[in-house]
Amino acid sequence: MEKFLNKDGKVIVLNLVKTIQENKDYLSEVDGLIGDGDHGINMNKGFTICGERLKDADADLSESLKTLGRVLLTEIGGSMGPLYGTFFNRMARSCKDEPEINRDVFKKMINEALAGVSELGNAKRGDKTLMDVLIPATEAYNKAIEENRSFKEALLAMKEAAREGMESTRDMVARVGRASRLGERSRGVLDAGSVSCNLLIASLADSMIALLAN
Amino acid sequence: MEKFLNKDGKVIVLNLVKTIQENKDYLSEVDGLIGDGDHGINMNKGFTICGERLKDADADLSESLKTLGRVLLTEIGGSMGPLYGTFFNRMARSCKDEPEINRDVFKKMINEALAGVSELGNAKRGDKTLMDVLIPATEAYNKAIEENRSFKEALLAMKEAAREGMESTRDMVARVGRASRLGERSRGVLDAGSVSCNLLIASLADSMIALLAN
Amino acid sequence: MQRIINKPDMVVEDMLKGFVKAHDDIVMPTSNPRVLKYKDAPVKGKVGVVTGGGSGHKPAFIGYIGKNLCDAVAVGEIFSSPTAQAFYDAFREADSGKGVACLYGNYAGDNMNVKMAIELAADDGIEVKTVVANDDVASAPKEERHKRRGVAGEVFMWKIGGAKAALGGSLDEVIAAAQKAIDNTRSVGIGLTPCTIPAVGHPNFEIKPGTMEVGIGHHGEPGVEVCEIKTADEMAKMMVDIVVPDLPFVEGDEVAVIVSGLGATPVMELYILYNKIEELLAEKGIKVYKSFVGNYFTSLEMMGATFTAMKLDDELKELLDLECNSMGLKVFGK
Amino acid sequence: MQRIINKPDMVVEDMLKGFVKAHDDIVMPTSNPRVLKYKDAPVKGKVGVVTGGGSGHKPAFIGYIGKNLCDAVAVGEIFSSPTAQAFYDAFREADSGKGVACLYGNYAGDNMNVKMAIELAADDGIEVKTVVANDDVASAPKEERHKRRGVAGEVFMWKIGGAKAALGGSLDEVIAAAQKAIDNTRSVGIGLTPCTIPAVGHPNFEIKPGTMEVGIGHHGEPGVEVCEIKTADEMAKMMVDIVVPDLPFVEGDEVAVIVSGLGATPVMELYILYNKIEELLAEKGIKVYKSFVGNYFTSLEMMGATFTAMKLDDELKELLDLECNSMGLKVFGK
Ligand SMILES: Nc1ncnc2c1ncn2[C@@H]1O[C@H](COP(=O)(O)OP(=O)(O)O)[C@@H](O)[C@H]1O
Ligand SMILES: Nc1ncnc2c1ncn2[C@@H]1O[C@H](COP(=O)(O)OP(=O)(O)O)[C@@H](O)[C@H]1O
Ligand SMILES: [Mg+2]
Ligand SMILES: [Mg+2]
Ligand SMILES: [Mg+2]
Ligand SMILES: [Mg+2]
Repeated sequence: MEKFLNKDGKVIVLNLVKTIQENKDYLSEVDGLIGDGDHGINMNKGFTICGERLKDADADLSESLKTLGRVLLTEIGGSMGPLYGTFFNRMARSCKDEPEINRDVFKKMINEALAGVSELGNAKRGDKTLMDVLIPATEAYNKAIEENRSFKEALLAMKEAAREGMESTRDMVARVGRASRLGERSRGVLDAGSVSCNLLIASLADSMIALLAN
Repeated sequence: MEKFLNKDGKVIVLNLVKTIQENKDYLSEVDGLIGDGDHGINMNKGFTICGERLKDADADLSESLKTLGRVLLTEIGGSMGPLYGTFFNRMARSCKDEPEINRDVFKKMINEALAGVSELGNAKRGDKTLMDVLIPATEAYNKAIEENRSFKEALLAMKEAAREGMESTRDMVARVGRASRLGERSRGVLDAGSVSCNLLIASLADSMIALLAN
Repeated sequence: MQRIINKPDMVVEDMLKGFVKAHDDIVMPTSNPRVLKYKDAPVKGKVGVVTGGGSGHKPAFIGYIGKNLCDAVAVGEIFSSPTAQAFYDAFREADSGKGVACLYGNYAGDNMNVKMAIELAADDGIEVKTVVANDDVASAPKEERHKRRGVAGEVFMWKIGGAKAALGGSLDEVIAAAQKAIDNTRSVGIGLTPCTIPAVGHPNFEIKPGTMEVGIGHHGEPGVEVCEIKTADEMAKMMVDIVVPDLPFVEGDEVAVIVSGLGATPVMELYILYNKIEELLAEKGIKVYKSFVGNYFTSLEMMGATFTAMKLDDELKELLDLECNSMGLKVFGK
Repeated sequence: MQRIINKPDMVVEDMLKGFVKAHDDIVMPTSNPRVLKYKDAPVKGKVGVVTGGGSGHKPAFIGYIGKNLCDAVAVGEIFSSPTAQAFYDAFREADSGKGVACLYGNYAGDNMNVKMAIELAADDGIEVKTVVANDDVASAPKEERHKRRGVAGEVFMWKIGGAKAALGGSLDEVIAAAQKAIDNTRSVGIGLTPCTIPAVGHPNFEIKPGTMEVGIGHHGEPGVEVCEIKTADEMAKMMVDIVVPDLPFVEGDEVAVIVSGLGATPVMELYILYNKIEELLAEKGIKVYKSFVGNYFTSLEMMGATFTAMKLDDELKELLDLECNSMGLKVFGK
């Protein structure tokens, strides 16, 4: 069965950090169209601090995710801190006692994470938020596992669904957050949170696929 | 000798009121170019109240001038109230005990009035204020009397000098009041106070000449 | 941007440094740079009173730290909720063992961060209870009051909660008093110009010159109506007509009133507005017991004003009249 | 104009009505609609303290009526001196037989109207002495200090004069204390945006976006320099470099400081400015004994700030610390 070791998983989080850092300006730019243009700044701040903290640390995947979640809760206010903070904390908790990460462990991780974010943020599909990425991505992963496809295939399905989910926000009218002020005028551009969420999901999938190949 | 009766002089003040009322908008317009555009409003407020008060009053020239002076002091703040208030108060005081107004009495009136304004406002010729009307007008009147010209001729000389004085402010750079902020940019337009002062001097001269003809 | 700032990302840090220097007779920094506390906090034997919120609303929130008011405040970025950590640290700074009343405004970010902070505090054995201000009438219909935002009425919530705590109230009593305050409070705002977050550099939303937005929120959240700009008297009438029927305030009521500027409106104009508001209330038989006119809860350099009314009873009057001393609110005892 | 007004000509009337309603615990109207007085004035046995000036500077001038501050204030049109009559009536309302200290700012119109009012009062046997504030360093060179305008330093003049009168000082003692206050006080302002007088309807003067005017007056009077807009820290340095050498303030001095907004600058930014000012003063060995950061003397909706410093001795400290209660300034006694 496909799997990798929890203790080898720090790289997954380091890649998340790199992804956000590389897309900082792009995220702010997207947020600037119908939000206040700070999404890249907010995300970069927390992820960079996490990167610093992990750099020389001896941490497994669970500890690395926990560090990320904690930093986000400590360093980013607004909604992003608690939402992404909860996302990564829940992921960390779901694999804490697992020496190996396989497709069932990750299923628990992503579903627990989605549940935490959903409970906290209360946003629905179609509200034009990161939930429009997170929900379909998780569903696609679950469906692939149900169909007994491989871990890698399930991750690829999750990644593809995230991308589609992000694209789907373009046609939505925001019902939550700052952009909801614009009503119809919020249609036609991507939601910033769904862009960052898609990047994070894609990075998670790519990193894990690379670890599986080792 | 040319003269008219103090007790017939109320009309002189009523004409001053009319003059300011008719030129209210023009005065504000001139003030708007390099000042704050309220000179007509300020002047009209005081003069109109004075007009109301004099309408049914049995007042001679001295009492009418005193009413005007008092109202300006009571109703107009800023610099205009005390300056024009003093101007008319001093005129009133200088003819209080004179049953008849002749060229010597008026000489005392205009010179006392100028002295009061000058002492209070401390503006010099060339500062681009109403003093650029008041000083040459008074000097022209004095000179005509010295040359032993008639009351009427002296009033006409005063009126002409006032007009020239007003015109002379066009080329000046303001050194006093709001317009001094503009420095060189205050050149090229008339000073609002000198416009009102010229109107008042001309009205005084015309009214007295008319009384002399009766 | 015609503003007095250094690095746009650092406005909150720079402001906090200046604030602590200017008010060292009232406030103290803590180990968390995003938490300020009352210099005597935790006050022995007293329930701790905590609030927090995004920056840019001065005097809110740190301006209400002080004697008989708030004990600790969590500070967010401009218009953005403080972190869960900051709320948690504020709880710790305020708690003397009697528990903490967290009195804050109903915004998504604040709700989430307070919720997470309470979990953290529970692990430490600190009891935290909350009152969530929702005085902004225009932000949701009456049936959905729980969705309404908190605006300038929060000042009354802090004043009343702070006074109850100062008089020795238990945590439940403090919560009850603050909840009563906010339940009896209604607000509405009118926006005349937008504002610019320094790190963003351009206005966050638009209000066209010649128009005004009735019911606008403190961060430019949409109101109930955009219309041509009206006279002060007409604005007063619109505000009174939104606020009074909602509670409703009725003949014979006594109220406390806040007319707060949004930041850049000359205070002179707030008195012009208050003049008519008081008159309209008097016409309805509603008596103003105490009024606060000035900049009590602002939005950077937005122009406009908010009107807040709180219906009083004897308890609320006594708590309102208690002496307090903070940067934003000073009341001399009777 | 995005403003809260009714008839532009009536803003002062409307504002006064609202002000009297909101502060009836402190002020009272008088028979002259352009004069407000402290509710207990004339205070028996106390020298009367009077000021006055154009409107649009809130809290100045009426916001400084109150306990241990001013007893009566003459109110002018926007940015225009009150009438001589109003000053005269203010003298009468303030005088308890001990004489009146008229503490006002150095402007042509005010000088003239006060002068005429003193003549009127002399006829009634009311003794009036004056202190003319001239704290604005940028308005004239040091050799011509008598030409300088009065700006936010007037607040210290009123605080000190009001306290001296409250403590039973004679007219000469009150005048001496207020004169000492202003002689030890220096101010400078930086303007970032102009303002619009409602009755005029367009800005009175220009400050180009991206530039700032150093040394600007409270009515847009020209400053000493127009330059590109600087960081808050650089503004602080420019202000300190203008104010400190003028008195001069020297190592070992203790000072009271006012950092006042001009009306529309967010108060947050005043703390950013104060943070650096305090640091620069500390570097020079000058200690801030007490600071006042906020909107203390404004110019309608102008953006910008003023910095004021007063050098203290024991007498000034004692007078500064005395309790006072007004809309614009509340100090709790020690
Ligand atoms: N309740 C919520 N649930 C899920 N996502 C949310 C929620 N509220 C906001 N978001 C996401 O947050 C993003 C904005 O993040 P960011 O720009 O960092 O914060 P802010 O809006 O405070 O400036 C939005 O694009 C949206 O995807
Ligand atoms: N010290 C002074 N002496 C003589 N005239 C003066 C003086 N100061 C101002 N003025 C006159 O006042 C006029 C402006 O009057 P007005 O517009 O009514 O007042 P304000 O400048 O306060 O708006 C100027 O045009 C000038 O002629
Ligand atoms: Mg933001
Ligand atoms: Mg954003
Ligand atoms: Mg004027
Ligand atoms: Mg004018």
